[in-house]
Amino acid sequence: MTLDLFIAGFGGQGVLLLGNLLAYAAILEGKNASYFPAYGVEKRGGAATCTVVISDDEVASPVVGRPGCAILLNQASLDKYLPRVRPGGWALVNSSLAEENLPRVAPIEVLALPLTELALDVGDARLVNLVAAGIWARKSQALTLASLESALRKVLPERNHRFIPLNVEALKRGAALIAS
Amino acid sequence: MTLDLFIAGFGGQGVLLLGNLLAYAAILEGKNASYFPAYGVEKRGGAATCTVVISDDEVASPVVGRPGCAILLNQASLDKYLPRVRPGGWALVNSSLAEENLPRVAPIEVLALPLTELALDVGDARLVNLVAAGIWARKSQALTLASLESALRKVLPERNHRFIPLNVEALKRGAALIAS
Amino acid sequence: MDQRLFVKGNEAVAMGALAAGCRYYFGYPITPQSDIPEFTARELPRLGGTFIQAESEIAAINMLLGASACGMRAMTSSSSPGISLKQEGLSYMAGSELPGLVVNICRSGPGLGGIDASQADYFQAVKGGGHGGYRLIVLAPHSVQEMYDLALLAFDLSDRYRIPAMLLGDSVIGQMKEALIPHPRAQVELPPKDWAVRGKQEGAPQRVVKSLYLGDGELEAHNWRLHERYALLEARETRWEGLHTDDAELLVTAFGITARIAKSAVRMAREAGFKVGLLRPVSLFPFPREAFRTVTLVTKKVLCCELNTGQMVEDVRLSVARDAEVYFYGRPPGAGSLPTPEEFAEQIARYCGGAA
Amino acid sequence: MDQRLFVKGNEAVAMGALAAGCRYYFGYPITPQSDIPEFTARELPRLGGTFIQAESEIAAINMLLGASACGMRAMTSSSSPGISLKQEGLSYMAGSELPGLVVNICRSGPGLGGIDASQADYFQAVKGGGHGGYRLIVLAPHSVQEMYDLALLAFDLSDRYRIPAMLLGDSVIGQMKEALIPHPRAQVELPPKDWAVRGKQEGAPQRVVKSLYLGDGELEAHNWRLHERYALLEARETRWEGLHTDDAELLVTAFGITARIAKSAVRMAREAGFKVGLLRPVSLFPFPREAFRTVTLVTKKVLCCELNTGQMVEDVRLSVARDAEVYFYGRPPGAGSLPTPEEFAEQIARYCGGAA
Amino acid sequence: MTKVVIDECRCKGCALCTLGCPQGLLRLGRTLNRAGFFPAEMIPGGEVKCTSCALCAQMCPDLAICVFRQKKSA
Amino acid sequence: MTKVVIDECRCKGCALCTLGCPQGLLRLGRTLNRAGFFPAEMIPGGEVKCTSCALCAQMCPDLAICVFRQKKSA
Amino acid sequence: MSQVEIPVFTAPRSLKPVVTHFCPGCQHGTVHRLVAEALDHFAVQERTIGVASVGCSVFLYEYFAIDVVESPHGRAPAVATGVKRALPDRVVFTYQGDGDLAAIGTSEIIHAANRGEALTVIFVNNTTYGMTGGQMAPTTLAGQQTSTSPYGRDPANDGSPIRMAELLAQLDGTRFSARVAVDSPRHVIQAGRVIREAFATQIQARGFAFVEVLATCPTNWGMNPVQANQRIAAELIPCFPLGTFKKIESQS
Amino acid sequence: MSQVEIPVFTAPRSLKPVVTHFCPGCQHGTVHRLVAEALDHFAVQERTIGVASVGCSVFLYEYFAIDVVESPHGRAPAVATGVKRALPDRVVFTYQGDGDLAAIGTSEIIHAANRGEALTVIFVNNTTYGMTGGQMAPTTLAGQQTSTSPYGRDPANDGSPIRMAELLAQLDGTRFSARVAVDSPRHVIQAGRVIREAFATQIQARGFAFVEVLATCPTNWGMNPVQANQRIAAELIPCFPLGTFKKIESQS
Ligand SMILES: Cc1ncc(C[n+]2csc(CCOP(=O)(O)OP(=O)(O)O)c2C)c(N)n1
Ligand SMILES: Cc1ncc(C[n+]2csc(CCOP(=O)(O)OP(=O)(O)O)c2C)c(N)n1
Ligand code: SF4
Ligand code: SF4
Ligand code: SF4
Ligand code: SF4
Ligand code: SF4
Ligand code: SF4
Ligand SMILES: [Mg+2]
Ligand SMILES: [Mg+2]
Repeated sequence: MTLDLFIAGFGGQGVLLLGNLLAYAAILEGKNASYFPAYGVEKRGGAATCTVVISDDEVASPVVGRPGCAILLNQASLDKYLPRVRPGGWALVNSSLAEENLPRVAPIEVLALPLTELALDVGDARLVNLVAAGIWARKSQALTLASLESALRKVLPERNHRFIPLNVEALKRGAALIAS
Repeated sequence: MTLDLFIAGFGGQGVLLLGNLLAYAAILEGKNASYFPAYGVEKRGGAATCTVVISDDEVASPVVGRPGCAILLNQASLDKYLPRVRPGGWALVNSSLAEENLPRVAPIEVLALPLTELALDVGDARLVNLVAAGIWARKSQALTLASLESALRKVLPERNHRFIPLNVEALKRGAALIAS
Repeated sequence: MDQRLFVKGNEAVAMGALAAGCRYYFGYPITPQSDIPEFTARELPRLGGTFIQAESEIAAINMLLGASACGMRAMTSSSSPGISLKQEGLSYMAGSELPGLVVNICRSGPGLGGIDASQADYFQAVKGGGHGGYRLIVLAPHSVQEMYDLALLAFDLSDRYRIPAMLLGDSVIGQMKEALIPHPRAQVELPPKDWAVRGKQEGAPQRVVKSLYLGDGELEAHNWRLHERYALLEARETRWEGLHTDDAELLVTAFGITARIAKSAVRMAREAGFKVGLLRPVSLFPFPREAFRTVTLVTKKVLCCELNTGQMVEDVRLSVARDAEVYFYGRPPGAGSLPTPEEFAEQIARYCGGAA
Repeated sequence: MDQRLFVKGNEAVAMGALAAGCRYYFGYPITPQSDIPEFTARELPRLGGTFIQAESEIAAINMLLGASACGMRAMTSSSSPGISLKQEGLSYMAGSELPGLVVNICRSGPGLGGIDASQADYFQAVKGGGHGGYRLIVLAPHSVQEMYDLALLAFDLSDRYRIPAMLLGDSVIGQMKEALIPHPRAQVELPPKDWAVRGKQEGAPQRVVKSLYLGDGELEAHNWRLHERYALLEARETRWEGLHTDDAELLVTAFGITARIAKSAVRMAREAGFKVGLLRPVSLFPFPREAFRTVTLVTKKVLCCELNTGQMVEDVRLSVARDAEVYFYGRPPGAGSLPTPEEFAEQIARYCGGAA
Repeated sequence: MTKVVIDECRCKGCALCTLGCPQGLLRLGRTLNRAGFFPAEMIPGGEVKCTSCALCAQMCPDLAICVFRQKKSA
Repeated sequence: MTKVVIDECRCKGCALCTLGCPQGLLRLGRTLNRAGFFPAEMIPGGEVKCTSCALCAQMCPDLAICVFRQKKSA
Repeated sequence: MSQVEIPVFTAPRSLKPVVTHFCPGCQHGTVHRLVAEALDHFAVQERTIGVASVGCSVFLYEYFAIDVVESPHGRAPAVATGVKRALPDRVVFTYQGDGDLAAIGTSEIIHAANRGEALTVIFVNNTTYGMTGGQMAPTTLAGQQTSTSPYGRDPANDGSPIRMAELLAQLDGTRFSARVAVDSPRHVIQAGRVIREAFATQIQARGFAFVEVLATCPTNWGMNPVQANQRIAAELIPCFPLGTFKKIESQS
Repeated sequence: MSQVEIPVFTAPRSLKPVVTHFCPGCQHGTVHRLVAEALDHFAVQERTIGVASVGCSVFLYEYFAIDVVESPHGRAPAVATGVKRALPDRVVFTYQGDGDLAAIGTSEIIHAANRGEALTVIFVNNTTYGMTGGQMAPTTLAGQQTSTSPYGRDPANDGSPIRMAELLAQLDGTRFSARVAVDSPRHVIQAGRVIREAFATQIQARGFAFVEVLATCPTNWGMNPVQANQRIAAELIPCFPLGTFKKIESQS
């Protein structure tokens, strides 16, 4: 089984952390995973994207032309990257910041959810990445919340460990959306 | 017709000037000529060598493996370079400074003359190169003294033009040795 | 719990170097490799080693030259423009027969270019970007694990043959994360560094590390000695990976990140019924010429994929059997120009002819 | 009296550059090319031009970059170690599409090496010693006259294609003297330098000289543009000299000083009855691939002679007809190691088989 | 009538202008702009106290502030 | 008995020692050495005036001069 | 009788009306404006050529409405030398960061100054390599933590911060050398004045002029812009004193 | 009772008993001797590593009986940094010419000094590029004719001679910086003392020490050795004053 996932948003939305987190969790579950970031030259506000591949086998290419899934956190990402999703794949779109150009009839499934609002609801707009993580884990059934929680401890720098409870809360809130 | 000539001595004997002079005179006579110097890293006292090729045709290689003629102005040059002279060729050896290892029976003709003494006789040990030039021109019959004299004006830096009469004197002294 | 770490390629290469006993890092920041100096700045002081952020790439390669002349395992790293600046120093190290590790995490060019992955420095690395016709040992990792493993190997080869080694990576391999098992250094026996300067002891002969040879025939002889060692490298130390080469009608070849992409493409193509194999050079110098020759005695079509406009393909053409056809597919690097597995798979289909 | 001067190759190249309208020289001393800065230091002030002895080779290439960005014909010169230091600057000039002349009077290496003639920088010159997969226009003079003529040509080609040009000489060609006829500059029509910075005039669009391309696909497109121009160069500007190629059983090939030596060797061999010809590449990039292919459709044996351990021979192998055999004879450079015509002639006899 | 015009699109919410104003008339607003920053704004009633000294603008790294002086004209 | 020993083979005839001697005891000789230089020598009778101050040797770039002092010993 | 609004502060025309890529609070923006104002002041925009360096200010041409040449990292003074010698009547300036000028480009700046090239050099000292993510620079303060001095810069291992304005003032070719800061309205206004002087040096006296500007890099200092700005007075100025270190009025 | 001869001046044992390749009157020979005497003085020959540069002194290893590493032109301070960091208890010195140190190697010497590397740097300033045949150096005097300043060095085009000893004294990492000459017995003896101090700085205080030695290049000055020697007092010292510009005694 190989899952590939493309994540895009603007700097500050935690795109790279999200990719890191999912890949690390997969490693903790004994799978193979690759995480590959790409960002512009700008330090702030620019676009951030990354690709995660999770597989029971060795991961061949960490670069994916047409991902099976995409998490798109703002309008620019939606416009640019949604068409790349493989037919039969699915996308999670942050409808708080991106609603135009959502395809009506399409060969892919689009799950549009107000991720930023959900995050604000948990306590901080920046938790949008963890809400998305929860949703993705549950919907793809690729990772358990437990391994995500352990991975959090690894990918967050020590000084941010105090935010872990809030992060976990956001994860769960996301997951719950799919469970229901 | 192609003539090639290898000249060697120590720095200060005017080896490079001699090569330059012969090649330039050939040019003035409407021939083709190449001059190619080679010297060690030392500024003073090191070995100096050069190769001159004079030809009615285009000069092919300015580098010559086995020259038809060699002018060898000291012992070290004699030892190192005499064996390179082509069978059938000839060498002019400065017997003032080199007398050992002169071949007795050899496939080449060796003309051993006390060039430094002759030069001293003209007025300065450093005229050894011009004495040699006169000998070579006359013996090889490749260049006239007149073109050598014109060439002198070209190859000597302006500030040394006052020495031209003395130089010409040395040239003639050399040439005279062959005429006789 | 397994022993796997999850780290960046750049961190892995630094960990590999430290595991190899390297205790000297000299470098200058440049994206996309600055994780390497950042890692060594953090770790070397703890190990009693030395980290110097040099004033320039040129100073860094020359500090490496100095430390290596004393017999120490030492390294530097940079990315394309910075590696261009090291060419004189590399030529001196090669001429002085000094080992050492230089990591190039290539970015796109020419000039300032961009920070995206590139393979356009292949020629520079394997043919000699510096003057004088020397060669480097050039290894091309294609995974985070290999960043670590080949760093270890590079030090051993470099010490054994007294030839500087280069790891030729790219910004994907440097920036990506995947699992790493940090094996300890294997025990290998290496010749003593009896050429290293150390302050001549009483009665001991003087030691000089130099590349200047002025006596008649000396430099030529020195160069022949170096070239004999290059021949030895080719005979003994060539490394490559083969995949499905037995029944392949088309052989794909690629190194580094394009090899990873090609692996996916080959998988896709095999699933689609194409008889395609892969030959991945791991050592770019020495180049696995013999492997190419052998495989192409049977497989007559080769597709070389590169992230440039055609460099390794020349070595492939010079290696294959005389009647083999070599095709090239490449793109110059740049933002948004990383080829995809789908793209390579299309090329495979194009050349594989009568397929499924 | 004829109009021939009797000058050094190094002086000839400087005279050619001045005749081409070059009025800016930036350089740093190094044997065996210091005659070039010495000549331009003397002559340029008289012509209202600028001579700067830069603080380093790196500063020199970047001054050249600056003057060229203003649309001026400008040059630098150096020898092998100094050229290694210019690799980053050359890559920037190539990436910024800036013309200019760089003269490399090669000396022996690697490292400090020696000051004797060398051809071991062939790869560096033609494959790209700097990063990023760019190419230079590389011309290889083999006489004092060509030092002059090719300097003129280099400026024209460089301006027309906006690709930096390199003259690849060696210390024999640089230091030897022979006759020179200083032809005046031929009138050729060149595209206007409407890209050069000059202080934007009122209303005029801004001009920027740069190599940085960060937008999606921009750098790739830029690189393809450069590569199309390289293809154009190959189609239009390849230059070579052929000698006795019609009836040759063995084709000798060599460039620069070894071509001169080979000319004598071919003459000797012809006199001895061997059917041997010569194909001398004058442009090393673009390489006369088509000429090699055409000749080797008939002449099936090629002997490549170089003053290195085998560099141009790769391009020869990549160019010849598939069933042609390519042999190599070379020596690494160094004091006392210049090959002789006799030596090459021996090799010719060896490969020419059934001869006289 | 406004003396200080803050371009919301250019403002990056760095607050350096708030340090610069000798009258303390500037602060960061509470609504994000399109780029995701909280742009600066004048405190209510600040216009009156503003001396058009432009020190706020001197501090702004992003040229987000223009300053005008009112002058009676015939 | 000699205080100043000039190594003819090392001497390059630069004459800097002649500048260095406060007593003016040194000069260049008139016969070329093997390397083609005129080596320095002491003027006749110089030995007596020589103070073994070694200033000549200090000036010699080629270590061609050794200096000794005579001392009575039991 | 009505009221009119007279603009007392608007953008200089030598800058394009675009939003920069600089981080919030990054004072490259301030220095860009001051340079543009100087070009406006002397009305030389149309005959100015900017020489960009490699660092966060690499996009000079995106912001200045002037002709620009890009340089390899550290080599701007050499590139500018080529430009100025080719077009001696143009106004030529380089804009360089502390990594660019005080590390890799040390040789080029020293020799351009020593030759007395008629250039204006704007040197933005933010004590770190901004663009590459905050590594130690030659100007990093003792004890300052950066990504390559994680335990703080240690003078015993890494040396002490280098003072370029003072160093360059030593050279005969330098006609003007000064250090300013942009951390307060007073300092900003003074910096503008000094930058004008540096251009005047080139335009009138045809000599080498150098201005070092102490500026923030909030992102890599790990501070918000206000804290970063305060660090200039608290830590930078004590190590890098403000002032004019050399000023030669006469024509060369 | 008899007379014995006590040697008052003999060759230092750190030098090999060979004839050098230097031109007649070239004072590289003098400086070699003074360095060797310093090594003898501290009895460190067996633990000294010399770092050679490119210039007429490139054959350091032919003359000194010590271990030597060759450096690319100008990079000796970087190479020496690598050596000293690898073997901190060895005595490490570079020996560089003015082309090497003050032109191409400017950046390396400045940053080695600024880092306070515990090196001794011997800098032979003969105002020209000796080995390559007498081109202009950054230290060439105004008006001096060389092969690349055939009309005399013109400060307006070429800049003025650079004073490295003073410049390096400015840097915090430099603990000792001085300039000496070897044109008279008094100066030679004093030069020897200063060179000893520079080694003492490294051996005792572990800091960066720099000695600039004014010396002749008769060959490229186009003078005989005696004239060349006289030029030092007449022309060089007025431009390059002798003296100690920095001396910090304490341990670092
Ligand atoms: C030869 C080379 N080395 C390194 C780099 C990477 N690099 C880009 S910008 C930079 C330094 C930026 O620092 P600074 O000059 O202080 O400018 P800032 O971004 O702080 O304004 C470096 C090292 C490069 N582009 N080229
Ligand atoms: C990279 C490089 N550039 C140039 C040279 C040529 N070169 C050799 S020595 C030298 C300068 C010698 O001058 P200096 O350092 O003053 O030493 P000196 O011979 O005067 O003692 C130069 C330019 C070189 N070897 N390498
Ligand atoms: S113009 Fe002056 S008073 Fe008005 S807001 Fe700005 S700083 Fe304050
Ligand atoms: S200084 Fe400028 S960018 Fe910063 S908050 Fe004020 S207006 Fe906005
Ligand atoms: S030792 Fe003194 S007195 Fe004697 S020769 Fe030498 S310099 Fe003169
Ligand atoms: S100083 Fe030395 S080399 Fe010169 S003449 Fe005197 S003894 Fe000879
Ligand atoms: S990284 Fe620093 S210098 Fe660069 S734009 Fe951001 S704040 Fe400015
Ligand atoms: S060229 Fe000059 S520096 Fe070199 S050995 Fe001769 S005199 Fe000495
Ligand atoms: Mg900075
Ligand atoms: Mg010198």
